[in-house]
Amino acid sequence: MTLATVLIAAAALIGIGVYGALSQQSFVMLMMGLELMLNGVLLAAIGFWSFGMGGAPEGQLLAIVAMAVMAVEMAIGFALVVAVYRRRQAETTESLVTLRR
Amino acid sequence: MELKDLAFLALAAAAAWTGWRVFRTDSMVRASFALMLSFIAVGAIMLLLAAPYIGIATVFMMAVEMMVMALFMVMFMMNPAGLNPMRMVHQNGLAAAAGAGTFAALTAAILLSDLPADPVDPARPVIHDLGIELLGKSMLIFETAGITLLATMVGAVILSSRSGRYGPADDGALPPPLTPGGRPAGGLPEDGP
Amino acid sequence: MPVGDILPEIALILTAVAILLIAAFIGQEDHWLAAPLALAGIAVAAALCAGQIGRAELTFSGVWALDGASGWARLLILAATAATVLLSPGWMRSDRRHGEYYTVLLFSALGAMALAGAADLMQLVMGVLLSSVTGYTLAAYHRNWPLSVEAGMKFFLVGAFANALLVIGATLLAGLLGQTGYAEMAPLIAGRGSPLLLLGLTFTVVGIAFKLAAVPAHSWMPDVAEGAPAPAAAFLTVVPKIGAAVALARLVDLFPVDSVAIRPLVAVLAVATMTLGNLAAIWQDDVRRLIGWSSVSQSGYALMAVCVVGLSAAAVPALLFFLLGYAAANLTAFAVVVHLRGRTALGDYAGLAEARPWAALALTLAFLSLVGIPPLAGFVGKLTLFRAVIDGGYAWLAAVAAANTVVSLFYYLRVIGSIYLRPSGGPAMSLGRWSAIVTWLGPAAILGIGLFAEAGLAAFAGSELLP
Amino acid sequence: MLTLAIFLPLLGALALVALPGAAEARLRQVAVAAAALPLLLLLAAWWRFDPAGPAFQSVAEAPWVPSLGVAWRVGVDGIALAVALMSAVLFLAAIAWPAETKGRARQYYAWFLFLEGTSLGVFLTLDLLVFYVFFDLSLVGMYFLIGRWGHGDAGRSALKFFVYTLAGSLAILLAILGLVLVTEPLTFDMRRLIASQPLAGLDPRAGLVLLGFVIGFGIKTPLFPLHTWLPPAHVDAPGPASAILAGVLLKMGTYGLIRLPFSMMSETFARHALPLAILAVVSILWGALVAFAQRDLKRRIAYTSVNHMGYAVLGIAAAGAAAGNEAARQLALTGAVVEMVAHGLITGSLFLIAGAFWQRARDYDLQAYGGLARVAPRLAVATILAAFASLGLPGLAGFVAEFQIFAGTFAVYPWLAAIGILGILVTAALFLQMVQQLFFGDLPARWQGFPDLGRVEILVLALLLLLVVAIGVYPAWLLTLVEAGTAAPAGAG
Amino acid sequence: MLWLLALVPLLAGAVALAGGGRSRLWLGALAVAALLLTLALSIAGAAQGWSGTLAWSGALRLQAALTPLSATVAMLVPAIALPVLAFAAAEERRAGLPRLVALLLAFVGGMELLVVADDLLTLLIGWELVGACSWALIGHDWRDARNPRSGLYAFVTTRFGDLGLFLAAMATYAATGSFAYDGLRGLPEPMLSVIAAGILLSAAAKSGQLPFSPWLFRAMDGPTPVSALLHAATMVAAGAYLLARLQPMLGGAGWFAAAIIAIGLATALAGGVVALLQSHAKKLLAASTSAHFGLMFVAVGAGFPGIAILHLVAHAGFKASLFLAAGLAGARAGSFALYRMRLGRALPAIALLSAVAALALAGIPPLGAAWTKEAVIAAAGERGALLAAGCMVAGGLSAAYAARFLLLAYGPAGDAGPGGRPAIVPCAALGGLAAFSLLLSLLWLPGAREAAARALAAAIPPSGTVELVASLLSVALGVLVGLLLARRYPAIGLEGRSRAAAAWLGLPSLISAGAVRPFERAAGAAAWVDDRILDAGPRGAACLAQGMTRSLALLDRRAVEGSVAVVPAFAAWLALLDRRAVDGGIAGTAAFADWLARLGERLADGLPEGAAAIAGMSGHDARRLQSGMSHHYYTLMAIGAAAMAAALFLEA
Repeated sequence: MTLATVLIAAAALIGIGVYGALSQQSFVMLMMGLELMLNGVLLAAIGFWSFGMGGAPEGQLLAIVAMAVMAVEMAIGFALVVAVYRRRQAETTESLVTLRR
Repeated sequence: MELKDLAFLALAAAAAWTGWRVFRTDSMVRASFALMLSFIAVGAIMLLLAAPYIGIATVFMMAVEMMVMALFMVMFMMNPAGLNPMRMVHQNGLAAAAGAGTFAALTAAILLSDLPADPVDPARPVIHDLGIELLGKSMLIFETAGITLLATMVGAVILSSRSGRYGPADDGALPPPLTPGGRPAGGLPEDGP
Repeated sequence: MPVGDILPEIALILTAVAILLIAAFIGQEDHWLAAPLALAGIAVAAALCAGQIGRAELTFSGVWALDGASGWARLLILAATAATVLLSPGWMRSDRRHGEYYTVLLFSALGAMALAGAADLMQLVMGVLLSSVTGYTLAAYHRNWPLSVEAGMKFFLVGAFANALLVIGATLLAGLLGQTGYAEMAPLIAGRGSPLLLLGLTFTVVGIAFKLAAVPAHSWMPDVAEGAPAPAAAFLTVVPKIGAAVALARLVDLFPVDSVAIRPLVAVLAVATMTLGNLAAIWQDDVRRLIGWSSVSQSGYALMAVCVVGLSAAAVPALLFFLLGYAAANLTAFAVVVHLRGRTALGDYAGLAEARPWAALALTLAFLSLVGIPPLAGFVGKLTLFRAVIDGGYAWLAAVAAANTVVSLFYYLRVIGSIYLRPSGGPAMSLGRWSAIVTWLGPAAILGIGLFAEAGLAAFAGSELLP
Repeated sequence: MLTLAIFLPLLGALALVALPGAAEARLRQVAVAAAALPLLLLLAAWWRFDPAGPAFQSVAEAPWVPSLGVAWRVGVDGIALAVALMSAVLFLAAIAWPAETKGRARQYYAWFLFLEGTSLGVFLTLDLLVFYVFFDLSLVGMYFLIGRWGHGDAGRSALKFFVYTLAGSLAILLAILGLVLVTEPLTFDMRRLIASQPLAGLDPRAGLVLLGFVIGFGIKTPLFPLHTWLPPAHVDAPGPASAILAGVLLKMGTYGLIRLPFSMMSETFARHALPLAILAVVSILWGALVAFAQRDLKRRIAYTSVNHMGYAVLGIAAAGAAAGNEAARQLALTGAVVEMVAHGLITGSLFLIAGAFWQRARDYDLQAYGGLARVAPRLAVATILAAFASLGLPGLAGFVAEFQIFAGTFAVYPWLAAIGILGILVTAALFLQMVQQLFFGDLPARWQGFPDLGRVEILVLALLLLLVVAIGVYPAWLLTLVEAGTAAPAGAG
Repeated sequence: MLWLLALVPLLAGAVALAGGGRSRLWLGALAVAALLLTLALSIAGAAQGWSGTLAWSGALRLQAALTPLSATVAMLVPAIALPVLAFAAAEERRAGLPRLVALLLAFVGGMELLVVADDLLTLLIGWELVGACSWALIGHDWRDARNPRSGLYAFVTTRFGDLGLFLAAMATYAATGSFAYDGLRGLPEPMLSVIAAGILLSAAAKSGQLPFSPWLFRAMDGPTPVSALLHAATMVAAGAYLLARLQPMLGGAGWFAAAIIAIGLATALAGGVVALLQSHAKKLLAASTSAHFGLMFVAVGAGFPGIAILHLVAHAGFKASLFLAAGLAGARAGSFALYRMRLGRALPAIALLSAVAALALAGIPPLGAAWTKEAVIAAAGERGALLAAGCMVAGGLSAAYAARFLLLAYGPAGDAGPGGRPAIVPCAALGGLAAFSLLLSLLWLPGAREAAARALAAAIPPSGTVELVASLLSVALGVLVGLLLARRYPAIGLEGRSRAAAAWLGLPSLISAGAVRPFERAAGAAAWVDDRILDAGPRGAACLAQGMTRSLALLDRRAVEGSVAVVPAFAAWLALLDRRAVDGGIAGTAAFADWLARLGERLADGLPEGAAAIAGMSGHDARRLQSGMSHHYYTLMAIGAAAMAAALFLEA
């Protein structure tokens, strides 16, 4: 268990997240991809903290910031999904294409 | 190889695998549970990495969040229980390439870079440190995060809550009409692209 | 903790919360009272902020920068927010959640201010987050209007991805350098940078580019301009950009000229952004969308100044002045749109000079200022930009920008030509007194900033970026 | 005083906008008065002008943007005063011309006065940035004049005019910055820039800056092959606007060439003068030949502007290269300036005449006309006089200019001068053919009622053509003034 | 003071125009008074040695001065213009008469300016003014579109020559720093050659020399007084005058004299042939003008500018009266077709007066014109016998067409039209001019001759008896040919190839010189045959010739017809070539201009329009990026981030 391995694991999570974000049609599934990316960030932040920062608390704080981002984005995201679904009956990116060009 | 390493490898593999499963199931509920498992695995790794507070916070937070998400599916989505097989993807190849590319690029960069080596002292009171940091040096960040959460709550309520104090909250949420009594300007979906 | 250093922000928070509470208790038809309240709060904040001008220090343990750039940028943000507030009461009148709108608006302004003052990666992330999350809300505020919710959703999708990237980038940077405060990071950055650092930097830049509506995360801007409530669109095309531009400048300033090639990268981004924005705007038949694309291109111009930060002492003042001119012009343009009840199809603007001569003049002045016709505000902005980039050794960038300006004139003139050269399409209703104020103030500001540029230039002259 | 000359028309424009509901005739009176005042002021400046005195006179200065070294600086040398006087005269004529205002007389005259203020500003200022400001503003004024009061595809022509010439002015802006940014401390003061020659010896940069200037002013002038915005703009513009466009706005190109690169970077200019001269000769021939092929009255006149401005640029280029031959240098430069004045008056009259045709018949097609001398003898006389002046007949203003240009150029570039005079021949043919087609031969039945020039029109044309004759017969009064500006060796000091 | 010479007629012209529709008498009186004043001024100026300077600027100084040569011409111009203007005021159509008189006066003024000029700038001003006046005068009757078109043709042709003057002026300034004639002395090559070439070009164009001659024909579309003035004392005279004036300065260029002579001789011969075949009364005279100015060129080229000026004076006298006579005849006959005239019985007085002029044209002693022509031949003889012979042939041709003109226009035959006395003014005008011609007969007297030479400061070439006799013989021969042609082929030049031949040349001088010489030989052969057989007086000779053997007659007819049929075929080809060359030049220029206007302009416009189109298309493409699909935006961001990272790596 070294910093590199931890980071590679995080990279794997980020990669999977990117795949999900780009490939999912449904907003919710897409957001899961984003969550997964942030999951990787959490792991990377703690990895850095644990192996590279001499335990400086900024590393943990970084993870908390990432968590806050995750929470905030998900909360507002779900609210938007609700609003969009209510007004447009749309739940995939393809069904929301009035604004274009 | 120590036990710790083995545990890390197993947990990392579990996190990745469950993460992958998120996009390979037919049901959103299952997907959200898979995501939760991935988070729990990461939380466990954090514990291994001597970050108990963050790890546990992650586990709890994600558990709650995924519950909400699952509930959400049930409430709103068309395939609540995952009873019918469904898979909704687009540009799958490109997305896979992008994911793989991201992973490859990050991995290569990790392997090619000089990574810092300054491990945390096991004796260090890490949770105490975090508390001091949060309310001391990084208080402004913490405060900003607090405001952000407040704003998020307000925003989420505004956007999702259907009923207001004065009846249906969305009714008047429209641009003013171009001429009184008319329709607001702008092309609508039903007008076609 | 030096709470006094964030008094303007505190004033805003208090006003926002007060509005939230008041809105919960008064009748919906009285919600417009929140607007004067918000204006009062902004005025107080601005006064406090003006008191901070002239300071040059990092407070809150290096998290918060109080320097010329942040001071002026935050004042500018407050002024732009005030203009938006003035535009809103008429527009939002029918909304059941009219009052809360101002709360969100103020929080969003706060986010932009946080961006402008952020001297720490984590504060940067939080600023982006606050600004974004309120931005989504504002964009989707017309919950019953299909375009608005769509704009909000798209804004959110792009934003969420960009924020994820930003967090990745910030984590990589902070992890590799072991620090999150700019002041502590600066001495550690030297040489060419490791691959992981470059990746982190890339992701961070993409994250800020999203707030700036710069390539490659520009896609939300036209959608928001078209779909969001028009006052919110006015706000979102201007205010976050101010904060983000200063934030990016601060980040670029961290990197010494001879280290990572971030300045050429920003230059390329500038070119791509202004070109894409201009080209896409050419054939727009929807005026709000056209302004949206033009905002993208204006972000490109702003990036020109960011590109030469550290190379030319004129860069930061040029950036500030450009943003000032841009804010005045873009807000005026949107003010006219709002004042004309959101009229947006190009055909609807035909012959407007007959029906609404003053609004037509205001829109024309705004567009001409965006082109950079002297002696309007935009001209002085572009002049200082050109001067800075030529001074910084990026003369080619100025040439590209000039070529882009020519292209931009084309689509602005399509609108102006429609207004003045086409037969009138009949009378045009206006929204009311609130928005009228801005259509009067806007042109005055555009002209005044241009004619009395000396005041602005002298004020911005010494602005530096900390650390 | 010069400041007042710039601002009076601008104030007049504001007053017109504010003047509610006045009758069209009254509005025109106000506009004419507002246009006459600057002319009087400039005449006073001329009165006070001492040809033997310092280069720039009637100087006034007020700080504007000190942090950029920009100030409100006005002042004139012989060149500027001559061109400004011509502009003021032409504006007076164009405003007095009874034009069709399409029911928007207020805006029409306001825009004209606005354009007058900005145009005079270009010629009278001594600050590079203020120069640019007015240079650009003139585009705006002309855009609206063409677009709103033009005919045909006016919107598109106005658009092309604006976009094309803005491209040019941006090139100028970049060049100005390239020129000015090396000064320490930063200054946009023309006098200091002329004295210090900031880019002397900085070659690649100086070359690029010069290129920017040449492109920018070349578009404005217009120089082949950057001239294609001109014909549509002219054809679709109302007559008086065309007159101003050709008479005043084009002069900004040549005036700028003289004032900026020629004076402020004379060394670089001299080194690269030959390509410019070649381009000018190409413009001369191209403009003449293409004009010859036009069947459209206004297009034909428009292309002769390309030809005539080619003469002016040729003179400037030759003067720039004529190091050591002071006599030839001055002769060529004086010729170029006189060409600017002469072309302004002559082509201004021609475009006013073309406007008269449009107002009467809604047609520019030469083939549609004939025998008009029968019904409109006064129009015929004015046209013939203007045409002869334009083709360079001695005794009229064009000759004085062209002769000096060629005589001066020959000493520097004999071959170019020899080729260039062919333009004189072609213009002769094309103008006489035009006159013949319009006025001689049989009168088509539908023009039996073609009205001759009205009283005001005659007065206006008489004023312009009288000046043309006066310059042609005894140009000493003008040459004394111009030579005061061209005498000082460029870049002395 | 000297400026008055030009100013008086110009101002008088302005007065005439401003006076508007006053009576003929008023106009005539004004013109006569102005011209008399001018004449008086010119005499006074010559006597007092007036000069004038007008400074436009430091570099541009207009200068006027009189040399003996120019004083002569300065006096000649108003003297000739006087009867012509009187004629015009009395005879021309009422409509537009003030304009005509005014323009004629301006014409004189321009010519006077040109004559008194002492520098190239002043010269150029006068030169172009004269050209512009000629445009307006030729197109005087503008209701017929043909006339202004002819004016255009004339103006453009002569302006092409003016370019030479521009060139000369420019070169003079470049070489000397001023435009004064004085500076031309002793200039080094190659500037001298440039100047000389420019001067020669403009002089040749103005004087209707090859290859510019055709414009003189087109100029015939103007009213009669215009033709008279244009050919006699103004415009055309300017070319020869200029060469004579500047010959002393420019002689240093070695090729100069030879070029003048070549052009002059070629024009003299070709013009003679054309005149001989021409059936249009005024065009016949026009071609003869070219020919006679060719002779003057020869004289200048031979080094005797004074002789050229003398011939110019003599020519002015008879040519003006011939034109007026032709105009009267044309007015009477309703057309200028020679074969319809024969007005000798109808207008006996005019016929008599024009006979004087025609004899002068023919060069028959003791008229002064004969002496000046012989002097030209003598001058040519100084350069070589062959040249003199050429001039003699030209003289013979001149005699031939003079005879033909006189016989056809005012011959006694034909039915006497309705009688009636011609008006007094034309008679007086013609009489005055005839008197002038007769007065010049004094030149045969050595004393007068010497006095004239002294006055002109000119040398008189020694004249040999052999030459004189040969020349007179050729004149006689010419007269005979002319009479024969007039009798037997009155309609020559009306149709077929002879018409084409009579319609002129224009062509490049070398070709035309080479083309006209064989023609000349053939015509000479024909004349020789006739001469052998017929040596009686005109009428008897004609009768005798008719009574000669058929074979001789056949031979004669063959010869004449052959010359008329074969040579004109060549001439027709030349005419075609000419039309191709000149008209083709114009058409080609027009076509080129059209091409420029279309393709060229499209190319030039392609720069901005193409850029705009590309921007516009890119605009469509750029918008396509904004597909409305959020996942595309994600892709965009991913690609953008990847590209940025790659860029950073590459840079690192």
